[in-house]
Amino acid sequence: MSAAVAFIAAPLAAAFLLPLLGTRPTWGTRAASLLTLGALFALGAWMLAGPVPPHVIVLGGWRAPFGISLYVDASSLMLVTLFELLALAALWFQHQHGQEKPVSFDVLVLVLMAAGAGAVLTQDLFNLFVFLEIATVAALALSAPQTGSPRGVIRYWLFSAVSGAAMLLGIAILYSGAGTLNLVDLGARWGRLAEPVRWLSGVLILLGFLVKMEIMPFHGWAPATYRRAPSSVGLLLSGVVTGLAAFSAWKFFALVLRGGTSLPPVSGVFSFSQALFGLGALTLILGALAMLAEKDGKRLLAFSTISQMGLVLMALALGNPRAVRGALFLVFSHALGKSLLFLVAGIAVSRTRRSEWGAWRGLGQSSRSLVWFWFLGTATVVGLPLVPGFWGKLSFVGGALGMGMWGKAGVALLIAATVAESVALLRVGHGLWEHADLRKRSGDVDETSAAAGAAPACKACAGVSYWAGALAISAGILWMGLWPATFTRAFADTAAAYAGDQPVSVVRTSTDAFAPRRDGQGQVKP
Amino acid sequence: MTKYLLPALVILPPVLGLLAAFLPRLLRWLLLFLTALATATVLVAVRPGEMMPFSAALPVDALGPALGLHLALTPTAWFFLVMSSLATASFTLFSLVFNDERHDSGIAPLYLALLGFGSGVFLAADWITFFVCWELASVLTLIIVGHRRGHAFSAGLWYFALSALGSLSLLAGAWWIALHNGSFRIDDSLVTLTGWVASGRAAAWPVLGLFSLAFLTKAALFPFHMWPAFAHAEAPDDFSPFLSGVLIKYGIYGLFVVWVPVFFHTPEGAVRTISGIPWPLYILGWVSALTAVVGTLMAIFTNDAKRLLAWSTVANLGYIGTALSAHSVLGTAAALFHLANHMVFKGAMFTTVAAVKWRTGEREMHRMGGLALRMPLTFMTFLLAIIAAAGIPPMSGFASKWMIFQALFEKQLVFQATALFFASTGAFLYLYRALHSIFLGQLSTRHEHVREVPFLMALPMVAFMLALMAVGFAPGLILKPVNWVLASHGLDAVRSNWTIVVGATAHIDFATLFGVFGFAAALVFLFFVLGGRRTKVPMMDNYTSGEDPADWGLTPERYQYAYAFYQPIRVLFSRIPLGATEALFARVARALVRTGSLVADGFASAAFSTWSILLGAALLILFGVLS
Amino acid sequence: MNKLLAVFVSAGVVALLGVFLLTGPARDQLFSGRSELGDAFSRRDVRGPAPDQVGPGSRGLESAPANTVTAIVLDYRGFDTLGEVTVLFAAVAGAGLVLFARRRRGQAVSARRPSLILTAAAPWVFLFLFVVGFAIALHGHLTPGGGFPGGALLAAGLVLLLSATGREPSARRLHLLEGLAGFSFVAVGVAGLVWKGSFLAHFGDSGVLGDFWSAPVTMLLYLIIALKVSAELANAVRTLAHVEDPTTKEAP
Amino acid sequence: MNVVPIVAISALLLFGIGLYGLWSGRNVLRWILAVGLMETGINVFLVLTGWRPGGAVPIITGAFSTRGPSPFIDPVPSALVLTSIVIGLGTTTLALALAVLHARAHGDLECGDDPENAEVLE
Repeated sequence: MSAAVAFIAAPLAAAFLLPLLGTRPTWGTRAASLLTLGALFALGAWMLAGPVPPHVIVLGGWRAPFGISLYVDASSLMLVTLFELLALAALWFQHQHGQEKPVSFDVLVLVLMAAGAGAVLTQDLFNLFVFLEIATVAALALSAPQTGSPRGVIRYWLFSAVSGAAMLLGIAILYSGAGTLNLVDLGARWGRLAEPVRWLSGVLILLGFLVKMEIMPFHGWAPATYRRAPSSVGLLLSGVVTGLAAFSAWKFFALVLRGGTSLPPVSGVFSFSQALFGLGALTLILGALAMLAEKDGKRLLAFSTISQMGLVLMALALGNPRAVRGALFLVFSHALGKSLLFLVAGIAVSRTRRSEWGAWRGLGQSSRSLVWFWFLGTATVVGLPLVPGFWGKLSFVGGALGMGMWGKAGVALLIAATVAESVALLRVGHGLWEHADLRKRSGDVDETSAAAGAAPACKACAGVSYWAGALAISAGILWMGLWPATFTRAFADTAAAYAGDQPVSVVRTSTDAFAPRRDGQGQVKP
Repeated sequence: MTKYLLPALVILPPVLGLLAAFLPRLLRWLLLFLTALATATVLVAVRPGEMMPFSAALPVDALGPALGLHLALTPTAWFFLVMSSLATASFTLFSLVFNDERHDSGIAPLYLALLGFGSGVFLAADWITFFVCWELASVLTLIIVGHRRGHAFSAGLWYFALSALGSLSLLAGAWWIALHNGSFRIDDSLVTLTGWVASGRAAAWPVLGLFSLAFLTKAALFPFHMWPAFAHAEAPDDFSPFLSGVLIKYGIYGLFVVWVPVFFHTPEGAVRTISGIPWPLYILGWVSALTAVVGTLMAIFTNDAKRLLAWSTVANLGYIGTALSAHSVLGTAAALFHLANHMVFKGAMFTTVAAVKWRTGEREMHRMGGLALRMPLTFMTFLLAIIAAAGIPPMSGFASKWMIFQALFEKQLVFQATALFFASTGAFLYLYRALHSIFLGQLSTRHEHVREVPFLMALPMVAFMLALMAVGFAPGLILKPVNWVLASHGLDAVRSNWTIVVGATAHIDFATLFGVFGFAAALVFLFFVLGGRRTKVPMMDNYTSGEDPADWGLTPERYQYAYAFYQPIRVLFSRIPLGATEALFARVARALVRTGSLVADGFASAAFSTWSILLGAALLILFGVLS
Repeated sequence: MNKLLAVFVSAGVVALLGVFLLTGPARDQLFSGRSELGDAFSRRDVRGPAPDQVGPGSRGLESAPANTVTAIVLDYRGFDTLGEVTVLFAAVAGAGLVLFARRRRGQAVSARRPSLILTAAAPWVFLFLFVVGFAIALHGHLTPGGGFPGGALLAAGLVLLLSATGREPSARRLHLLEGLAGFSFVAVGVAGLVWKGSFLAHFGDSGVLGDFWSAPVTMLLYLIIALKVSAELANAVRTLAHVEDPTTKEAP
Repeated sequence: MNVVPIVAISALLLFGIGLYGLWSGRNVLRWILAVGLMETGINVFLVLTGWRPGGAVPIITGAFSTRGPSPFIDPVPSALVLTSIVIGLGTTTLALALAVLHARAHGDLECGDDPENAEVLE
């Protein structure tokens, strides 16, 4: 049953061994990294084929709250498998279409996978902090641009370092107050903490999550970083890093801050649900508006990620099971849809050497697939019917409307943001589709159409990696959109397991864990 | 077998559309036409009562209220479906020929899928299916409208943004009710909504508002009346009839599904009434009257034939909305009747304009003229269609417009009636303009070679003409199904038999009326034929009253004065800000974009970079405490 | 002006934190000195009750190292340390990736000739650092310190050699050392999974508290960490040091 | 003599100086040092929370009874600090690499707005 540890140990082992094959990227190193990711994806798919009973994996032989334990259930396993799929698509795409990168690029993708699995599965607060730091370091190094200014990435480092320090301070306060580091145990003792300890540690720890989830006003780094980072890294940033940050933020929020049940103040004068809901709403609407104004393709995708993560945060803050199920659906659909958009953007940028979507006009004429995948990606991110996003938004609206005035305002913002976002993304999609020669006929011949006309009209150079990655992700989208039963059941069980005061299926480490374990006859129980 | 008929109507066409994507050109359009024909024949053969509702559980359990695909053929749905499928059958026959090698717009697969989801909207018995079909229909319309050209896409984008806004608010409304009564089924939610309205509960009005936002945006009533002009004009020519005739009626269908049962089943005193009409309907009345006036004025001053017809559709929807808001049996019947008529005559008009464009490639009215000589059948169809549209007796339009005015008089809605009078006289102005600029006047040298449309394309035109005359002769053809719809809503029927309709203040025997006008027309035609020697005077002479045009520097080309046809009236109305709403929406859009860029660059600026962490923490604490 | 604002704001934040943390209810909760978790680790009675008297020479404790912090770092919460090692590994690999483009064309840092004193003293100081580093690393389970400080000392020795002689240990050897050490850490974890049923569990029985061979697995882990940290830090310095001489224009 | 207030205030002061460094300028090295100071301040605070009056260094050098109150201070914060120092080292290494990259791209270390030059490779 402890096969789930492989998701953390295997990528790390591969990451350590890969540099031994030399620092220059040879087909051997590339095959090794792709094989590792493929094997992990296969393992995840195989484990998900059968029923996944929620179980706890104890590490180092010491049960919680002394040692560190991983909690594995259906949705966390699905999320980890999704990460493996995205990494496989991104890495293969980078090998074929991106600039030549040393072996450390593949190594860091593997490390990011280990960090992703760790953050999603762990049940220990400090361990979660360590995995978030690993993910940050890996993401920082991956998104550093070879040419042009690294200012975006430096700001990303600054935000992560400061929020990491704040998070550490929060963990210090929480540990010294509660006396334990296990999330479930912290939740049990949350009631006994003094008021300032509660809200101060909560706010400081949440800062760490919010920066990685690119919530406004902590998102300053995202547009510049996405623009200069390779598209495959953009895919990883918006799919994997935000996904793991959202899932672990929800674990912390549901288990420790007990934000699960209601919007009105939960702990004294300060209500975490309200705080997160407010920030999420602000991010949702401002992110969508920023998309309307954006001329640069990859910055547009960055703001789309920011806006979607604002929506996910709103859903998590609401806390009732329906809203949480919507949030989990949105995390999955956003990751899948956004990765399609990044694959297309990657091809477009590698062809035109320009990241403004205006310069991509007419590319769709030479390879039609760009347009179809872009529209499928847009439909998934925006949440049109028959794709996963729809189920996410449907259950979010259901969850939000039940939460009084705040919820209704949230739904209104969601409607406005969805319209703005779909207009912005469809505009780019049509730009790809538009006839390059049409511009000549309608008289305003400008150099973009000449450039687009001059772009190599070869279909072959779209490359196998692009096709394989895009088709795999589209299969995932269609499966999750048309037959979401397995997903809804998994998300419903997880939402139920984490919400409520007695997380049933999560190993209960009640406070009597410290009493000497002697049963009636004085025998020492193992 | 009949158990699976309803889902087949919804799911089969999209599947066929997928199949059609791989067929050669002619086969695709043939498949489209055959599907539309099959749908029409099935629906005409079936009576609403006989069809068993179909329901299947969707693979999404545990989402709170049970989700399912529920389809049912209510009389209202049956009426709308029969009318639209008959019209679509003829439009698709026209498209079959229209899309030869030169003109093929390649939208057959999308058109097919749109048919399926369109009938899905009518057949849906629960809000989720309704929303899914509604949303997919608007997405497909966006792709079809914006298929070829850039600016056509931005036209489609306006349409998509508005209908996305509407459909999401519809979903929110459906959820709002589902949270209370635990089911998404339409009839359950209507019962709850009626209960709320009757008990004067505060939550009733926002929910009703959410529903109506979806239907008002799709039915292009006042605040949202500017998108049809873009979308219909820019759509492929053979698709515009469907877009303008059928697709825009979904909004009216929505109003029928929600408003009619809610307001007819609430007890008298429950809702505050203004001159006997519940206030929401009264507001709808004024909004629609305003739409009719604005639509007509915009139509009068436009030069593009398709844009003119699009504005005329907006005006006609204004008539339908006003009739519906009369909150009476006669009003509802008139709305349905006019809706059916509009489908026929607007379809005929768009088809003829498409035929003209197919032959001459022209769309601007001042570049055409004198085509009646070359395309007589098209001219006849257009003539009968504008007579019907203007509401002149022998044709069907008169019956429905007359009933609309009867309904308004019955409720003493005098001011709305005057607005509609103004609008219908205006209608005659722009309709004659279209007729004159395209068919009458000087046949320019460029169109010497133009030939009449081929037989298969003429067939739908003849069908339209017959339909217009038949309904003009015997309005009962449409009033009988209308009475079934009224009966299904528990209202008593309009007193009418095949040819006689009894209004509020009078009754008319349309057969005699048709006879009188028919005889008069025949008489005039007789004189024309027997009229002896006639010298054929080229148009140019009588314009210049005998002077030699050359010394005035006039050529037949330049003398086509259709360009600024109503310039004097234009001056008269120059005070009224006609394009106000488009400018307003454009300004709102620009403002949104500017705030967007402010946010985008604001946070990213370096000076702010380090402080935003502090701002974020402060905001987090502020939101937390602010309760 | 900006500096003034910065002073006020940071002073305000510190004052706010100070007030909330050091006064009122939070103070006695935060610094109450009570810690069940810590006491359980110190008494080594996490799994079963420890013997009444625990001291040097007691046998069969549940976690072998005398130094409780090492016991926590490697045994009770060994998974954290695996993460920690990965952070360092990722950071150094990342530094290599970030500066990848330019490295081929840069030269070694020591364009300037090292002074006589440096070249003369370097070998001896390296030897001293080498011995002390390994001593600290190997006594991690008894004395404070362990793999990390030991590794740092070794790295200091390597860097000293780099600046003194200009011949840095080749990148391949550093990567080899780093990779093998990292892999063996995971291997020890998997061995724990195989023998003791959970990942990173310490196999082997714990000897007499306080003597050298009392915690074999802990000593092995700390040795691995020392090698890994030394290789990584040396590699990091080598990567950062490869700043090309600004005077030479970059090859086109 | 209760040492807690003195150490706590010095820890918070270190944190404050780090914050000041963060907000008072835009030089990348200044930021790196500021973050280093902040992390040191937090590590001091973290170790302080484990302090117990009369508690000994948590290394078992003499025999002690496991029944009475534990003679040692709380070892867990010390273990956590060990990890957080290494994490701090990791992020600083990466930051230095980014600073070198910034110097190559801009010639100086003043981190201003992201220049909008069009060239994007992938």
